[in-house]
Amino acid sequence: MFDYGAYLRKDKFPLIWCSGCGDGIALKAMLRAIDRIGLSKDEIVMVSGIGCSSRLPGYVDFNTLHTTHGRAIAFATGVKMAKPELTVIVVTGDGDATAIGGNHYIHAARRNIDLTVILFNNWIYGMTGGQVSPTTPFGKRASTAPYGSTENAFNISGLAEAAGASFVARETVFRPQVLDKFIEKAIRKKGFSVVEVFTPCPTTYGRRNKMRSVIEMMNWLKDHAVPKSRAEKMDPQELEEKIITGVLVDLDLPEYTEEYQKLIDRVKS
Amino acid sequence: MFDYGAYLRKDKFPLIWCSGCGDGIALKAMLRAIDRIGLSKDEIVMVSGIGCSSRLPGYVDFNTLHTTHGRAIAFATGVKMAKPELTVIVVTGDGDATAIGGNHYIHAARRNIDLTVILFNNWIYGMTGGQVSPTTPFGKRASTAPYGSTENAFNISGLAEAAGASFVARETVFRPQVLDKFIEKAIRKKGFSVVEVFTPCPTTYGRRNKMRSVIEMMNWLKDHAVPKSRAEKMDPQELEEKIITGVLVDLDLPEYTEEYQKLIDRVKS
Amino acid sequence: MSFRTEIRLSGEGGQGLVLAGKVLAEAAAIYDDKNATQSQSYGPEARGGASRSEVIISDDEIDYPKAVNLDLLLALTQESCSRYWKDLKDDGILLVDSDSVKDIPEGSFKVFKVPIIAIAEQEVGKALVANIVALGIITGLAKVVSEEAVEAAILARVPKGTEELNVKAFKAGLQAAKDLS
Amino acid sequence: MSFRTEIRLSGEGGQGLVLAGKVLAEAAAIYDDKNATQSQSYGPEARGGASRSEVIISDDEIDYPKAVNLDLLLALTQESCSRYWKDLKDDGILLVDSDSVKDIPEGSFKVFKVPIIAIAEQEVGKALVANIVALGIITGLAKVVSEEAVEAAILARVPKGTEELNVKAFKAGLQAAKDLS
Amino acid sequence: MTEKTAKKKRSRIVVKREWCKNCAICVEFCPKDVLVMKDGFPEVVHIENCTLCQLCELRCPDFAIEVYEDET
Amino acid sequence: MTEKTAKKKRSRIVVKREWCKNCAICVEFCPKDVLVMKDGFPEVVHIENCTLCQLCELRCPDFAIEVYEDET
Amino acid sequence: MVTKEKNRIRVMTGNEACAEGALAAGCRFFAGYPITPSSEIAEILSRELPKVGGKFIQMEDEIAAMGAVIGASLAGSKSLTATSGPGFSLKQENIGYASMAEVPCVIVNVMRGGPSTGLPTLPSQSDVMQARWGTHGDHPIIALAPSSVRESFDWTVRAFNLSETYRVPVVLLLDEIVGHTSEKVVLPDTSEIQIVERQKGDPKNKDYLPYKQTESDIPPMISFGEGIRFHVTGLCHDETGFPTNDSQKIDLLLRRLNRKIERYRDQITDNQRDQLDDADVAVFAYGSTSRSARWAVRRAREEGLRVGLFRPIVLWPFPEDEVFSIAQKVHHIIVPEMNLGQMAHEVEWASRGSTDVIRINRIDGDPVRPQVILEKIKEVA
Amino acid sequence: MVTKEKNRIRVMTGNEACAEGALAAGCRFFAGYPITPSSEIAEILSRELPKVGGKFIQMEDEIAAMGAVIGASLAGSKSLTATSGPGFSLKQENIGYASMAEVPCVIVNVMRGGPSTGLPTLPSQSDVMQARWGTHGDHPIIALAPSSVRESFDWTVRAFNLSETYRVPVVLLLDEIVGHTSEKVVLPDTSEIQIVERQKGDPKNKDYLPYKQTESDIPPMISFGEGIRFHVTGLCHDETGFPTNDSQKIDLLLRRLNRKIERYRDQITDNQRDQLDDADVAVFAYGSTSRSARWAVRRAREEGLRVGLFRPIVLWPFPEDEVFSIAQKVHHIIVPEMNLGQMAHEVEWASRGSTDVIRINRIDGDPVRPQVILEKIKEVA
Ligand SMILES: Cc1ncc(C[n+]2csc(CCOP(=O)(O)OP(=O)(O)O)c2C)c(N)n1
Ligand SMILES: Cc1ncc(C[n+]2csc(CCOP(=O)(O)OP(=O)(O)O)c2C)c(N)n1
Ligand code: SF4
Ligand code: SF4
Ligand code: SF4
Ligand code: SF4
Repeated sequence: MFDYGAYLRKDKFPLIWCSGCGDGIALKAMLRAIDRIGLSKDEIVMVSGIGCSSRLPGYVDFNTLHTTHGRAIAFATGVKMAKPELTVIVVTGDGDATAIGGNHYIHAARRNIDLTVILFNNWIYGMTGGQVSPTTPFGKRASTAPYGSTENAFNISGLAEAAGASFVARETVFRPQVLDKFIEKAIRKKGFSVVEVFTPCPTTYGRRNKMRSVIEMMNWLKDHAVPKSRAEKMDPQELEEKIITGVLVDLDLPEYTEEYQKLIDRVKS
Repeated sequence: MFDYGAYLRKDKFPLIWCSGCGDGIALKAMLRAIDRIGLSKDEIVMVSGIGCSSRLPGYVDFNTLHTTHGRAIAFATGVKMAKPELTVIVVTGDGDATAIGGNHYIHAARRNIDLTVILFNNWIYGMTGGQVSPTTPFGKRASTAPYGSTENAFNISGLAEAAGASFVARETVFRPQVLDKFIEKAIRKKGFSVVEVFTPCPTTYGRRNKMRSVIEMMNWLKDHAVPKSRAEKMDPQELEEKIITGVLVDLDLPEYTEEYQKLIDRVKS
Repeated sequence: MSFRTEIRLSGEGGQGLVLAGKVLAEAAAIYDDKNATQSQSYGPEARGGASRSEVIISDDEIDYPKAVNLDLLLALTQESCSRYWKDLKDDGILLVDSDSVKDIPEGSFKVFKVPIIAIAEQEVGKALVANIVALGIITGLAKVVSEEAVEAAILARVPKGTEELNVKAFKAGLQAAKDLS
Repeated sequence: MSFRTEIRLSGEGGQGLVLAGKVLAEAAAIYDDKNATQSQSYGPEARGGASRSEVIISDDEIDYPKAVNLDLLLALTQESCSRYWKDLKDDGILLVDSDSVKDIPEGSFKVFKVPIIAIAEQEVGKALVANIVALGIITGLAKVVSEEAVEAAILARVPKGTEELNVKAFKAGLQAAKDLS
Repeated sequence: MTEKTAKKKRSRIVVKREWCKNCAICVEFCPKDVLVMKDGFPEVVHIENCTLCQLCELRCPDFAIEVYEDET
Repeated sequence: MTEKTAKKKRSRIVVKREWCKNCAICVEFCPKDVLVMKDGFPEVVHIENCTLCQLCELRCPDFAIEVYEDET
Repeated sequence: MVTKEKNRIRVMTGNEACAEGALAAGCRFFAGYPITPSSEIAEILSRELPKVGGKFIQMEDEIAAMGAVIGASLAGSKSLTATSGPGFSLKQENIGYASMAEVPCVIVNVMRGGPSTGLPTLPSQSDVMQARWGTHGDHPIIALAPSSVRESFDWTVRAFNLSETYRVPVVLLLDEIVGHTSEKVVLPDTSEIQIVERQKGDPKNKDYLPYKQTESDIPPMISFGEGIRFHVTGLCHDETGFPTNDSQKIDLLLRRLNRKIERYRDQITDNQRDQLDDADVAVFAYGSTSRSARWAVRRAREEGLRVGLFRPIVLWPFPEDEVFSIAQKVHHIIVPEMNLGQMAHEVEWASRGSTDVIRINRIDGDPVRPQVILEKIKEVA
Repeated sequence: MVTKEKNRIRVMTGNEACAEGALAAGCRFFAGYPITPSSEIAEILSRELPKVGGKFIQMEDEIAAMGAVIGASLAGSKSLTATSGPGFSLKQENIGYASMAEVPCVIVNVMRGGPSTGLPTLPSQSDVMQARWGTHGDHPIIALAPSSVRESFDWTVRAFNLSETYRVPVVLLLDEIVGHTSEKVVLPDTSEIQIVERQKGDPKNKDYLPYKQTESDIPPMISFGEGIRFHVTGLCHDETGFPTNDSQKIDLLLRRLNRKIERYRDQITDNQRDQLDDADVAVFAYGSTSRSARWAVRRAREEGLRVGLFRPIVLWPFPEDEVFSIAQKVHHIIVPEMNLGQMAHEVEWASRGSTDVIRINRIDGDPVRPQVILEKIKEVA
């Protein structure tokens, strides 16, 4: 048994999340990844915005910073700039990171600053009760899309790639044993890294979209996840509604705080 | 001679822009495009943010809306939703659209709302005196990057593509006769369209970056623009510092206000 | 002072207490022509964990819409009972689900223990309608809203196709109340 | 009241008037140990179009740092002259570039017409240093700052390698001032 | 195990009822049907089938089920 | 013009000094060196070489130069 | 919401009433971003607007929502947004734009506990000063604070009317209690609802000036696409709408912007006076707190104490004359608020030292209890 | 900037002095977004910070800048941002966060004309109320208004000192005149500059509580990475820093936040009194307007009029006792401002009707002229 306890603030348990909410599965994967890397708890700063998923840092025994909605990456940028020796991990939701926080997301990717973003994509705003998100698929229902969404959804991994991220991976909580490997890689990567985690919100998304139980949602994730290698051989039609998983981007690029340190060294001498 | 006068507010002339600023060249291209499409002046709403380029709407005899910094696309979204029959054109700078306004830019692209964005990319914040922009190339100087920028630049056309735009084209003001064709196509496109126009700012960018005159800058544009078709045959190294021009994206996708109208029709009946 | 009744329905998220509160308020306000307010706890509480729905019924305008002095407290869980009983009036009514609430607080209020959830499950056939069973008991015990009003309000609120089930649950509750007196 | 001199340097963007104003203020403040302020118009004006730089020199603390009653106005363009001459004191000095300003306003102030830009071009060899030529003339005419101070301030301000050129321009201005009197 | 003489590993599964939220994920996705839901909580019914794959534990969102490997 | 009898087109170039900002773009990029800068403004010196390509006009940022085609 | 035969007796929340009020007022555009405790307003309008041909859009953030609302209003739609504290902070820059460019629109802020993320699900009244001073620059504002579900309906309609009449952004301050409490309400018949449309300019008038210094101080509007083309900017501008640096024109503009609220103060202001005539003690209360105050005042009267209630529904412009005249007559003004005394400060200001102002402040997410006010009344009466 | 042998006599602008003051105070992190008339502060720091191992970053917008500043401060760096009106509006949400989470940081607002884009290159003082009330929720704030270049230096240092001492965001309000006018200044010698560091908690103390209700009301800080791990949130929290819904704990927190400014008011407040002792008329002025006022007061004295000047440098907390005591003695208080009377309102409030408050308001981008104040003095003296 992996000893999660060593990383938890157990007095805050049980978790605030709903029964069947997948966020806890991803949390556990993250802890296994951190443990494997062997980071000390003191050198980790975990930063989040506002949302169900953004409540995560409250449960883990790191330096934790629960900021304002959408701004986790901006706060994290300040932390990382001030103390580049710290490992800064951002935990955020699809709304937090790509609706109100979309700009910080693409700019941090552009700068390629060494942050790891664990992005909990549940297709919806959980915390506020199920409003439409930039990742809600076209036609799906939400409390502010009662007739089905008329908007296209973001491919948020693709966005990070286009903006300049060095590492992007995607996985679902149905495969926690793969997820932790991706998170490990993301944290190890020097540069801006994103792991997009698909996670079910039975309460505000499932119910509205004919997936009555979390079991149905987990099965949906199981059936719709397609590893990248397989997806490359499929045609666009087959890929509709599918989630392409795997490491999507893995590049070695100059990292921002290192570049800035070079500047300091240059200017000081 | 093309009769620009029919579209101008001549009493506001001469233009506020510096000698050699390329913005006026793009303005003219835009007027030729509009004229060719045959739009009436009453049905055009031109929306801008804040910046040198965003002063453009003041010179043209359309319905013109000079908003707050970075928010032109958000205001334009409201105009277009309220009156989809109007042609809404956004004029904006690289700072306005992709620094402070980056989020609205990607979200409008995602929604594929029928706006045309003419994005004046001069690699710098002109209006405020030459601060670094998200498009300032790595290593180039700006008033807030006195030692050369330590940040990577956005590929802002690529960003629009990844976010979901239906039409993206790129050109420099050195080729006004091509530029107006791209703008024409962009306006005709039903959906979110972007024309990224590279334009020299001799005052705040050129001077700091060893291009002492606008002539040098125009020559630089001439020498560094590579049409897409040619670029496809070049290797990445050759393409460094190059501007790939041409129509980069041209897709037919469901447009947001039309989808919303369908929803209305469905719900009303 | 005019007649004012404060009722709190408590239990856990998913037990339908917000709906029950709304029905009670609507019964009073629309069908019985009284004044009524209803409010509930929001936030994480409202999904899982403790849940609370308050109804105030009055002949007069309701100035202060929060319950502070309860005439009736329904507790479907031990946690909610322990948390809220202190707000009960001296002569108030504490109604608990007898299978869930074992530790009954002491006080001058009247206590009614009813296997509400079991009734829903066994007599009506669906644990989910425990909230409506409870409504029936409350209607019978508190006598602030008429049976007809509550039934009408239930019919107006519940999803099409479930009317019969819900009326059955309501009647089962009414009966349980009668059995108590 | 104490001695206070208000000087406005006007012309168009690119003529280096902001720099000239700074030099004048620094000459007074750092090398002549007086008080001085300098300010300029910002915004679109500052790049192309009319441009304006103001210097106030005083023995005392300077409370109000804007010029309202000019002791001296330098106008390198017709536009700036027409726009600002009204702010001149009755006994003030109007210094214009004689090639650019043809339409000289009437008033009780003294007017000096000097081909400042031409001097820079012909005598010094670079039109760009017209601002420094003007500084020389102003130093000679207004006599609020010492020649040494202005020269020192110029040397401290101008880019390395252009010192000689600028000193030459300054001297040419001083000479022009002498020729006027 | 290819070798028959290999030490037998025994599983022990612990459910933490205070934290369990009764979602049934552990039960549904156990590849060997080791568990069933009983009174809202997972209950071990076929421990002998457990392969120690730990999937129930990995997928429990609430840190409420733990799989231990006891050596015999 | 392949046909020698084709009507000759004559160019006329107009500079609007009030709007011109003296950038010299029109002059520098005229493919036929029709223009030169004089006193800060473009001046037509070889109108006979003008091919009516209109590039000077197209590239003038300030609406300050206009190319007209006069038929002879 | 359940409705009887006569569709007008309903049990609904303040948020629901606000959404219905907006529809009744002719609102045809909503742009917003969800936030507790305001989200129901968006949710209802996402369902109802398309039914009447209106448009709903959930924007990427509150800044964008405010921008879209201004754009839609300029294109001719009555427009609304709804938010709570954090979102209200984000909207401030564009609220200033609406003020400067004189674009009618309504901003609902359902107040929750602050500062910062604070108490997302609990009530407060701590944004009342922000409603006045939240954006940079000197600017006029109208802010309204209904205290019941029925008032939420009525004052949403009125917010639109004021906004369209004076070409200003109007802030409607609900609080979590008003927003989230279901209450019996009898809605007015459509025929009873007075709806005001913006004064339109004549699209055929070629001399139309979008920011004309008219006698009324309120320039008539033309929407985009109606045939007169003009310029709108957040820079200081002259009557034509184009930017100016001319200090006289700037002064004219900015003073007119302020004057157009100041001079119509009497038409805008609204408040309820209860048993003040012979009172020795006045309670000044607004929003949901005024309900506690009303109870306390009535109880105190029953006990023979000479107490009255002054309840401003329009908080801004502040009813300074009314408060001053009350201050002349009473010995004490008690100001209960769910904040640290924001309006009490204004009451003190308006009283000019002529009476004793007593604060009751609750900031922990619980409403001010009626008994607490009653006790204070008894203490001083 | 040109410097003599003794590097301390300089001609520099208020913006330059502010940047130098920040460096002197130990500021090692700046995040900003350019905006006229504040951009020079960023420009200088982009050049100077790396020289001392500090960090400069231009963020994508003002919201991000404010967020980064808070993050860097929590990681242990003294942090600064600088902006003007529109950016100040955007920063408000995160300023509230800094207030709630008690994160020291300094926000410079070089005021320009508003509302909205307004007058980007011209001065105003119209954000002084926004500095107090710009973010949602009830919150304490310290705001300072230097009036000269030397003061810009000194008060930037002091802004950091106050911010670190009380764990609060401090707003430094320059105006375009102070920010952009070059002026002779003699900078203090490094040895004369008093620098305050935040009170640090002991990283070995395992009972450390990041939000402890200490006797001083100011909990000692530990930075991220120093060995004690804790939680920071913008939600209402208890002493441990974790969110709470317990109304008692909420009350304790929010009242302490306000009290820690209120009780140290005497240590924070600062103002200059000039010839007030025998005055019949007082002029209340701050920022660059106080320079005009000083001229007018001196002139009036020369003419034998009994006039004095009260110049608050700390605007918030407002010097209410000082103003009240002046109001007892003088017949008139003249308040010249580059806005429509924002501080005059507070002066009226603090005077409680005991004197006549006369407003002089200039809002067209021109400063209040000294003569105008002198004339008003003559009129009433
Ligand atoms: C400025 C601001 N706007 C809105 C909100 C309300 N809000 C809180 S969480 C949230 C969305 C959460 O969605 P997501 O990020 O997808 O996370 P989830 O809850 O689904 O995990 C919103 C809109 C807020 N707190 N602050
Ligand atoms: C909220 C806000 N922040 C900052 C500014 C200042 N500002 C005005 S224009 C501008 C940048 C302009 O750059 P760009 O968009 O690239 O346009 P350009 O001037 O180069 O055409 C900035 C930062 C502002 N007006 N408002
Ligand atoms: S609302 Fe959804 S996302 Fe939030 S805790 Fe519940 S299941 Fe998880
Ligand atoms: S500053 Fe640059 S962008 Fe602005 S007008 Fe001048 S040349 Fe054009
Ligand atoms: S997965 Fe966890 S929370 Fe869900 S039923 Fe199993 S043990 Fe309980
Ligand atoms: S391109 Fe236009 S502005 Fe430039 S020199 Fe030629 S005519 Fe003048």
